[in-house]
Amino acid sequence: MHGSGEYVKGKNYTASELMAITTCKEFKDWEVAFVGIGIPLVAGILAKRLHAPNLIIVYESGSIGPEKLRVDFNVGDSSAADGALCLTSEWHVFGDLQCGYYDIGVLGGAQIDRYGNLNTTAIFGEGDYHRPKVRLPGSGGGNDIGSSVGRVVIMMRLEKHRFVEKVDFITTPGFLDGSPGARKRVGLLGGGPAAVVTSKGVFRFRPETGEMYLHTIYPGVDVEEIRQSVGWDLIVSEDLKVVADPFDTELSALRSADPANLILGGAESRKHLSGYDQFVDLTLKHAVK
Amino acid sequence: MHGSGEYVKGKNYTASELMAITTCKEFKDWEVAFVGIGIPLVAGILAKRLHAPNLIIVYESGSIGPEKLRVDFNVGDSSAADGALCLTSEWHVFGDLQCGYYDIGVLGGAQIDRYGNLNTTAIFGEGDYHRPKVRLPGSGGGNDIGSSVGRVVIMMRLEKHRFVEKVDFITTPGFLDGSPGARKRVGLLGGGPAAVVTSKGVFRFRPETGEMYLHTIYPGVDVEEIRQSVGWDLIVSEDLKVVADPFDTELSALRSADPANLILGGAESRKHLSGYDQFVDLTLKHAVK
Amino acid sequence: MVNEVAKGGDSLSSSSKANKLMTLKEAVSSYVKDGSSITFGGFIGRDCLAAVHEIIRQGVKDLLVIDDSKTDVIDMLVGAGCVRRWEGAYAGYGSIGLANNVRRAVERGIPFSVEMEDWSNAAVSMRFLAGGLNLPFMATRSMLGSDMIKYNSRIKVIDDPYSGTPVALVPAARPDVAIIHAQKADPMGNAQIWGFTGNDENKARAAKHTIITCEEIITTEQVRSQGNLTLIPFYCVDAVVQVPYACFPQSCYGYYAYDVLFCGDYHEMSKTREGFLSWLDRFVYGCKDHAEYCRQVGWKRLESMTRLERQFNRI
Amino acid sequence: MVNEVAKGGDSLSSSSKANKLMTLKEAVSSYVKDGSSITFGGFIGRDCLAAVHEIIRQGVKDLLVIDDSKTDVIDMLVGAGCVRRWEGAYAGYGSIGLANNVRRAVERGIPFSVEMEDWSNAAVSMRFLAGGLNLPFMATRSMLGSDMIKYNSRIKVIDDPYSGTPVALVPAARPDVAIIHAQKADPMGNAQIWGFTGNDENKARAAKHTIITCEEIITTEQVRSQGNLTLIPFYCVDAVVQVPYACFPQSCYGYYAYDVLFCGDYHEMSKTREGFLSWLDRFVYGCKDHAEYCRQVGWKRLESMTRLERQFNRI
Repeated sequence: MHGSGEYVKGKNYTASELMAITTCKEFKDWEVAFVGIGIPLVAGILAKRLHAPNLIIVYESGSIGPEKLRVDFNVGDSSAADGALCLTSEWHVFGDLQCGYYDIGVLGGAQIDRYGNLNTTAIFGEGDYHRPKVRLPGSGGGNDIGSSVGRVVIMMRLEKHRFVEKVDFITTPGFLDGSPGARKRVGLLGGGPAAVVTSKGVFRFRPETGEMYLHTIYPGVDVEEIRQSVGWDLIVSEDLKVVADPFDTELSALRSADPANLILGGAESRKHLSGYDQFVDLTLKHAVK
Repeated sequence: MHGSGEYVKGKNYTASELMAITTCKEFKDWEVAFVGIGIPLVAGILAKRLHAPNLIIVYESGSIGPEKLRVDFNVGDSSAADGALCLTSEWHVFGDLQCGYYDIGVLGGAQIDRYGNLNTTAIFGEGDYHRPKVRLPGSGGGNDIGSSVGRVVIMMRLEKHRFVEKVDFITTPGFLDGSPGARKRVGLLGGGPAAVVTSKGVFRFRPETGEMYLHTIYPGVDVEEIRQSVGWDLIVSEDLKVVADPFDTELSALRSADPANLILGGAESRKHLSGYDQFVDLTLKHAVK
Repeated sequence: MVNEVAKGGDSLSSSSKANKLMTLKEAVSSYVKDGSSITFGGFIGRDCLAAVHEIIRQGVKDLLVIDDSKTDVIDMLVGAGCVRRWEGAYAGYGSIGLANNVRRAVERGIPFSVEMEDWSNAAVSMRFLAGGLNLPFMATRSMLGSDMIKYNSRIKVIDDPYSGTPVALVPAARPDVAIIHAQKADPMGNAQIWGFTGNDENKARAAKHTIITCEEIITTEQVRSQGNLTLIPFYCVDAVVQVPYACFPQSCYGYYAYDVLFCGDYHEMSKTREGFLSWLDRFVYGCKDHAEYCRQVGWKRLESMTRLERQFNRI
Repeated sequence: MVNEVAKGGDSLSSSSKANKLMTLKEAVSSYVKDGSSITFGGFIGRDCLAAVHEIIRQGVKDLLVIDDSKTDVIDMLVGAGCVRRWEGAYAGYGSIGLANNVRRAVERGIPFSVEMEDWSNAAVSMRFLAGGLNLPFMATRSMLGSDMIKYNSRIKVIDDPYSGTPVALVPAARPDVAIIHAQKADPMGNAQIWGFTGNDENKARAAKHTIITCEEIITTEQVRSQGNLTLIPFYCVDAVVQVPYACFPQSCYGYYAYDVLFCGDYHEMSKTREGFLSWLDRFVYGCKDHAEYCRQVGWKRLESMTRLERQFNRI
């Protein structure tokens, strides 16, 4: 088994794997993609290996267009620079983002509301910003991507404590209060959220209201199950479709993009490795040259 | 004969040569010098070859610490980059200037007043800024150097139309109106003018009033002759000294720093060259490797 | 470029994204129009003179040139009647003298009067930095106390909201076109530059369209082998043109030295309007393209400048 | 650094200007004091962990860390009780998880409460760009509409005086110390960096004192042979220290890959305060210097990461 958690019932893939494969289809060939670390990046690598070989991936550390020979665990791994077209500074990459050179960004988050506003700063719980229940990492480049990139794809596991009526802290603005022109009014340049890829289906946004609606569901998932996992009265597409099962070629490409299963599998997978030698061997064996 | 114009009467050097050698003594070893093109640069190269081998010369084009193997005719000649410690951008170099990393700058000008304010933009004559008698090149980096460098050395031929009561246009501020704290009040960071090296002597500035005074004169020059060349009532040092004649070693180092005499000699010297082959040969012959 | 329309390919097909190669004639006629605002890479060294000649040949009018320090670029364009306005810091000939055509235009309106807006080099640098970041303005501590502020209302002196001390603001520069000469570029438009880099990284980003000219075309694989030297990434670039000796008589680091004598001859000729026009006839109108210009200059002369440069700098 | 006092040598003798080599212990004790503000180069990759260990060993207190994105650097310093305040964008472990020590400090005041001031990475980048230019502030189009503005009064939203549209201002960052790891540096302090460069060029310029650590010391002649790779010129630098494997378990482009398993083990250990303290005992307090840390990690393990990296990147 590859990926986090169990296989989806009766299937040969995990929910994380389906999320990665679904996200990968959001990238188009020749686009420039600003991708955060973790599953979003694996989705980007996968797109390059499947339908979008000329996808240009950009890292906030200052790497533009690496070949993606191996997976990264942080945006600052040396792997992020492998064979890059341009190795430059962080501030230049953010400037280029602000100029509108980047088409798509993929973000994760801990909380999201119906307008696609994201929280990656803190879960307040009984506390507040200064003494929260859970201190999260903060914006990183997430706010910047969400502010200025052409369109944003969000990846989050669908869980009720994540899909909330009101996020504790808007780290990365989506459509704010959903009022027409809300983003432009505060001075934001980018297009805002285009999709939320979850562990149970994909949400998109109504252009008029900036509100998220359920667009497609995964095989075997019930709409009611999704409604129960969302903290507001969810709009469901009248033309709701079911995502197809991934092809074996897609699954094997995905698994070789994260050969030690450390991204999709997380901490558990580390325990299955005998040591750094096996990690080195796996990386070299699956490196695309 | 080397240098512009005739030898100083009874001497084996021209006034330009003495200006260059006098200026060169303003540089100290290990200083970082932001030097304009023309005679100021020759003075910098000379300093490196004489008493200040570790002088770091910086060019606004983005070259820091070249070896100065050959002379430059523009700040953007490839020669400005020969063996540089750091080849970077123009904006970085100006940022470093603004940070205070540069000790000394050397500038020329078309007009100067008693407070060291410089004009390199336009001589108005009967006209004005928009339709001047003589349109000069403009600030270039001169204003920036004069605004932010540690101390400024100015090189100008001493002529009455240049040393004026009021410059037509303040391109590069000296001590402005000479009032205490005038530079700081407008927001300037650098130390302002330290010396004006002319074709007849050297002027320095009174710290209290920001006013230029005659500090030293060249051999054979009469103080009255200098007074006549200045458009205001000139203060003369009570302890006025005469600059010594340059040593032969200084003169020969100077002449080899500008082997075709194109900087010190100007347009006239070009006519003495048989062609580009001779220019290439002279450059290579005198290159310091 | 501003946020609405990404360049370097949004409207291009995939094959044009991979290959932006074209001729200089095509690149200039596609992007340099009457009334365009324009900037040039380099810093009186690595300026693309070949593009200037082509712009003159195509008879482009009413250009707004926004630049830091320029020599031949601005003097020739002004003399040929292509320029309506200059926003810049320096238009002159260094140790050779003043810019004769600029003088005639400003002082006497020959061939046309040219508006001059004066900035310092650091100010222009900040204008392009702002443009390249798509920010509306940058602060600078230059020009304070100078008469540039008196005659240029777009320099705004404000009190810094953090410390209360005065600082000048300058607006972003976002010209329609940037023409930047690199030593090497690949067909996608990744441009690698050696030697000082002026404001080129920001000019390329700030401009709505960027033309890269270069001495040599390299493969994208070669670009990848030293990505730290890519100053300008492909997505800022619309056209790639190979033009060897494009900067002559100026220098191109690692390729050829400055021909100060050639430049001096131009300067002598351009002292009179007639002299300048006959120079134009010989070296611009009389040459249908850059290769003919090279022939007119003489390949032996060009190669001498390469021989000289390579004694000092090799890439 | 601000204008009054130039660093990188004003108070130094000529011989110290030519040679700034010292040990890491000397460099840290000279420039990192209780209460200092500090930043680190790199971007969760090329961060100088060896300096972090030395700061912890020297028992420095009350640091103000100003940085973009950090992993081990901030988590270890916070856990060891060295930090009073964080002004930054990201403190976490990427795909591994959250920063356990940061969580304990912020959520429960263990070992001390740490003030958090949130910015985005672009905002921090602009703060260092302003600092490196000695400007009071920079504008940015990030953070608008977010709650960072609500909780951080130093982000000032103004109407751009040129267009009237809203834009955010952020103040310059000018920390007391920057510690930046380069692949190569000469004894004068010219630092050459390969791979992405983060905000290092600006951090080095903005800081009052800059310590360069490096994998290899090269001669100034070698620096001159490829000046385009000098990201940080000597005049920004106060100390040069050779520290091979200084970034382990993080990567150093061209030298060693990221050891995700080592970092994962740390993350597991640091889930409890006791686990973290025993990790500190073993790898920091138990090692008198970085060479002992390398021995503790195991040279074979370090060399494996070099072997892995060199399959992909060589300098």
